[in-house]
Amino acid sequence: MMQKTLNTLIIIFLALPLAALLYLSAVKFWVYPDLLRAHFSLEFWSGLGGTYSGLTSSFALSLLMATSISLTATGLGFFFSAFLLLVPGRSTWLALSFFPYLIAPVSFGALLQTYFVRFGLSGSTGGVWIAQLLFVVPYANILLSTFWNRHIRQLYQQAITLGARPLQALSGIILPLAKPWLGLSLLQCFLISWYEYGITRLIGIGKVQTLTVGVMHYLNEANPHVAALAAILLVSPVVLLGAISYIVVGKLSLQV
Amino acid sequence: MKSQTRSWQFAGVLSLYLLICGVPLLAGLGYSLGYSLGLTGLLSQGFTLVHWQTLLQDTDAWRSMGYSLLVAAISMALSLSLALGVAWLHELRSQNTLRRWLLLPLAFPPLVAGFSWYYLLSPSGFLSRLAFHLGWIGGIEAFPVIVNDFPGVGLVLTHVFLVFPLFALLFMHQSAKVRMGALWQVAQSLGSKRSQFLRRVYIPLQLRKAELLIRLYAIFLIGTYEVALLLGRSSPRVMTLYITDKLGRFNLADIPQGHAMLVVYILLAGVLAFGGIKKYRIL
Amino acid sequence: MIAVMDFQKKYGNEIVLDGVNFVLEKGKTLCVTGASGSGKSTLLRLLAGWESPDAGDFRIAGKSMLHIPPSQRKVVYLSQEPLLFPHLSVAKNLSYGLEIRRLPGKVVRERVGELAQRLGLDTQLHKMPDQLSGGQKQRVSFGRSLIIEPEIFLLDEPFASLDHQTREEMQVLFGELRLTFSMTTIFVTHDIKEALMTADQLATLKGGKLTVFDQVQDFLASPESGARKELDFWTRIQQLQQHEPQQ
Amino acid sequence: MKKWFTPLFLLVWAFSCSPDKESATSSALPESWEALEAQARGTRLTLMMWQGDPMINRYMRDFVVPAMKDTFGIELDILSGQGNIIVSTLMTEMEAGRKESQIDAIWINGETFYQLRQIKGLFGPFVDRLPNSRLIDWDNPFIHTDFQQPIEGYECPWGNVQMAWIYDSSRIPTPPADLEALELWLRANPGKFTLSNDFTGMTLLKSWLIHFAGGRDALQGPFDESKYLQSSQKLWEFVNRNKPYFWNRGESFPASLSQMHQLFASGELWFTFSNNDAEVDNKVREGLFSESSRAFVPDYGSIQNSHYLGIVAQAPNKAAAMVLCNFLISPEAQIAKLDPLNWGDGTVLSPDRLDAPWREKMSEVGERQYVPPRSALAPKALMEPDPVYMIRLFEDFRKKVLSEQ
Repeated sequence: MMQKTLNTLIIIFLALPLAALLYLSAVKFWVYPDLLRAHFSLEFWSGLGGTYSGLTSSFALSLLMATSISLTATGLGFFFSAFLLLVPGRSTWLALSFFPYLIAPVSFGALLQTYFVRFGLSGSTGGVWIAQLLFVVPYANILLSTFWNRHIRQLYQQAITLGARPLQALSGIILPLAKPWLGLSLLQCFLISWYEYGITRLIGIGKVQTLTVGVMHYLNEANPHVAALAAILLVSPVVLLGAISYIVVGKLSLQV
Repeated sequence: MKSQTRSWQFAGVLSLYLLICGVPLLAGLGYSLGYSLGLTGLLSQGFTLVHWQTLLQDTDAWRSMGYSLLVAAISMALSLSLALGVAWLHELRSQNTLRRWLLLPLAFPPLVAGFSWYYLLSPSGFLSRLAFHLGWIGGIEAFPVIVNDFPGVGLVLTHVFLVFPLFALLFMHQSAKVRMGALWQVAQSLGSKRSQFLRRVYIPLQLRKAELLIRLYAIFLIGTYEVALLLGRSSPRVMTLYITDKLGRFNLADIPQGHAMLVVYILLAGVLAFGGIKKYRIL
Repeated sequence: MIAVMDFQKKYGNEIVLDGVNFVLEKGKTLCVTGASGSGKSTLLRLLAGWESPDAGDFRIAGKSMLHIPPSQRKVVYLSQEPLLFPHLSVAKNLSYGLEIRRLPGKVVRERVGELAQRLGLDTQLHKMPDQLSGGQKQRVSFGRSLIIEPEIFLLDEPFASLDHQTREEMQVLFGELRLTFSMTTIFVTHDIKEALMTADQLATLKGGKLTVFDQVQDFLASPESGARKELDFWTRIQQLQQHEPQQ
Repeated sequence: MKKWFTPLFLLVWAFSCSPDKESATSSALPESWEALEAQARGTRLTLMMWQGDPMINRYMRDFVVPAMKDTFGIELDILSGQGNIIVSTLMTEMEAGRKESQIDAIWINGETFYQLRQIKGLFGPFVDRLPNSRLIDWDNPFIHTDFQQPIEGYECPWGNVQMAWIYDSSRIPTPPADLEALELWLRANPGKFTLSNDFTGMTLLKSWLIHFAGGRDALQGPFDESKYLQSSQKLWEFVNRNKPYFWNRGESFPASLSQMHQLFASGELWFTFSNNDAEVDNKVREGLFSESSRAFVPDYGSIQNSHYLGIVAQAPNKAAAMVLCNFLISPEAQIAKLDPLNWGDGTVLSPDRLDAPWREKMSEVGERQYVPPRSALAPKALMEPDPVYMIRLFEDFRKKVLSEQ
């Protein structure tokens, strides 16, 4: 009984923010103490095709950015994490990879900004892409390092000893075994890029309008309803992706 | 011959790794350090320690550092306690509905979490309106101020929302892995009471296994930016806000000081992450 | 015939192998004994091609193997754990070596079926590795290597992780297999009894030097091999039993 | 690790300290205006401006951007960024030794102008070259001087506004006209008043500072330390004395004006502010403020100032930036902007200098509904003091008000 109450309370706690966003995106003239009897309106939602079509294109840009970053970072991270296995003093090198993720993105962006400006990379989608990659690859590297261990290395060697070429051993043995890790890395890298605000704002100087930049824009315009709409756009694919990965990746997603 | 090409390849990959995972950070750190020492920057006049001296004497800076640490510590302590409790209660029978809900906050970037909690907790927000309609309060004034407040209730709550579910899931997973239920049975047969088991086995075991992740998330919370921007107080403010204020606000003369604080912040994160890290051979 | 000539290997300042020489006829088994850390595994790693010796040569049928990559040496290394590919079924594990060589499906199926029968695995083919017992896993591991007909097998304490009974079964099985398939094997173990049961030729590795014994008697008599002690032990047990009063 | 770090660090260091400090080669601009317009045709132009107001954004998006494209063949991109972001972006570029900026034109005033002049970030003088600049009301001190600084052709006046208080007339029939009345009002209505910890809040504090310094012209001229210390002491006493009756007991202050507007809209605050006296009209029309909202200016006055357009020294497309400035001060654009339905921003043009048809059009622009007419507010207009006052107020507000528990 007590546990049931506790469960309910926790679920309410977890669900409240999403409920608040949905509500805010569907009302206008929101004066205290309106709650159930408010001016409900789908004006903002229907605006996605017109007035707020900027959000739709931001959504597309974010999606493209996050997907390509996630694929590239996972690929590089997999390569680096495998490579580091061969390097003496592995943990020291790996430690370097912890930093970008430890530091708040705004601060990381502030550190990088001057170099991006110098190399003419600021204010462009490509520049933001590279900056995000510098932030995401180390993370993928750390995550995928948990995959590599003595046993995996032995399995690889076993395949080689049976006559597999390195690429065959990689595709036939290592990749299938790494699938859960790769899936998790793809998901996490996608999320980091998808959520990213600080770096994109600083390196993109506002020219690169990802969805987070859009949310901030409407927050600054003092329009909580459109900001809530943008926030829902920001959350929705992740909820979907989460649901999918829950089914596909299963319990492994809880390991990191 | 062959081993020579190999070692070149080796060096090449290592350089690429460094170029992506090391150089940007160190380059940025070097730049900030140089800026704070007056070696670079449009208004710099050559090497000086004056900006560091100003920073050291700036009580505002130290308060903001203390505040960041405090908020992170409180948020972390609450999240961990809640997660430990939830994982303990759910160890015996697996609760799939709850697990699924626990994944939901992972879909919230800090910006969105801060935004929604602001509208839930502010005096004119959802909870206040609900309380009004339930007749618990007579109006806005009677609702306690828990956003932009001093103890940072809203700020901490949002952090708990972001961090606690992850640890709850982790602890459940760890429980299953070490077969906590079996351990508890053994302990009972040895005459252990529940509280003794919790104190001597369950909590230390869980925390020790999660230590690295706890450190990382604590540092993540120290670096909180968007949530603090929306729900924090203007004074004391968290470190990242102190830095961004100094780097890009009205007094150009303050910029080197912002860079100095940035250096302090990064060193702090490094020390907190790797202080005594030698134990973690899992790396 | 395989020949190892003057193998040298150092790690830093530590000399692990200091001029190792031996010759092994085709179809024979050489058992190398030695304390742990004596360099037995290093020797196998050099032969498998994971590492290169600092000096010396390794030849199969007169041809040097040193510059041939591990995947093309036809030297199979089997370690203590069976190292089955956890995501592949028993059948797929068995056929792995053939499939990467792109043999026609029909040939692969035939040879897997035949081998599985001889190994007593024909009812297990559809299972995943984690559903097998320790002994069955070893069988699959052997079968997976046998199927590619390697020039030489390197066995690194293959039965050390098995329980007593399975271990004996496997020793017997190995004895059969090496005769039926006329496997050329280098077998590393620290267990004297196992060595005596499985070997055609015995050697012991100590201080980086390999001593090969042509006769079993020499091996047993040598203080180097450690067999002396083992024999003494059993002699003493026998004596004890003889001295016990009859009931 | 250490072995690696030191050389790497030094390398990076050496690299980071050597921006090539070549002076920006300002590509020669043609002499005649026609040639300039021809040069600008078919190019892209980047304007960075504050985008915190949907009405302003709409004016830019629906009126300015299409006009620039159709009339002048210029593709205008607008980036979001207020003064401090503009300054830090340009500074970073200059520190990195970039010869070409990412930004061409900027929307600035006051302390941003001051800072950009300090770092030589502005192109100019260019205003005299704009054909429409002859229409500007150059006699108006609120236009030709920006925070006590003569603009000297380095920024082009764009609009002129006066700060106003916004209140709900259904809740407050007569708003407090002076500071004494405000003190009484605060005690009667605790928790309903605050100011934002941003540009707007500081502008309010400036008007109070002028009041405590002796009113109206007391802070004219360059920054005066002793005057500042005296008057600010009174100011902080006043603020701290009344702070307990502020919103949230003065323990925290909203970070931005948009947050203030939100709090006002939801009824949590009974006052909000605007740097643009006409903003209340916009906000009512947007459905954010109730129709009983009104704007007023207290007796001791409020700051009136102008906002300007600047061209970045390293701007790659100065020609198009000048075409943009010239267009934005054209009667057509200024009248469109003056309309409360569009933006409601005060014009910088002098009606006397306009041709009759335009003059007539300007007088026909719809009147503001919820604000007294400009002419009624103008007598209470205060000049902006030197920008250093603003910078000091920001610092001291943090030290003397925010940090005091």
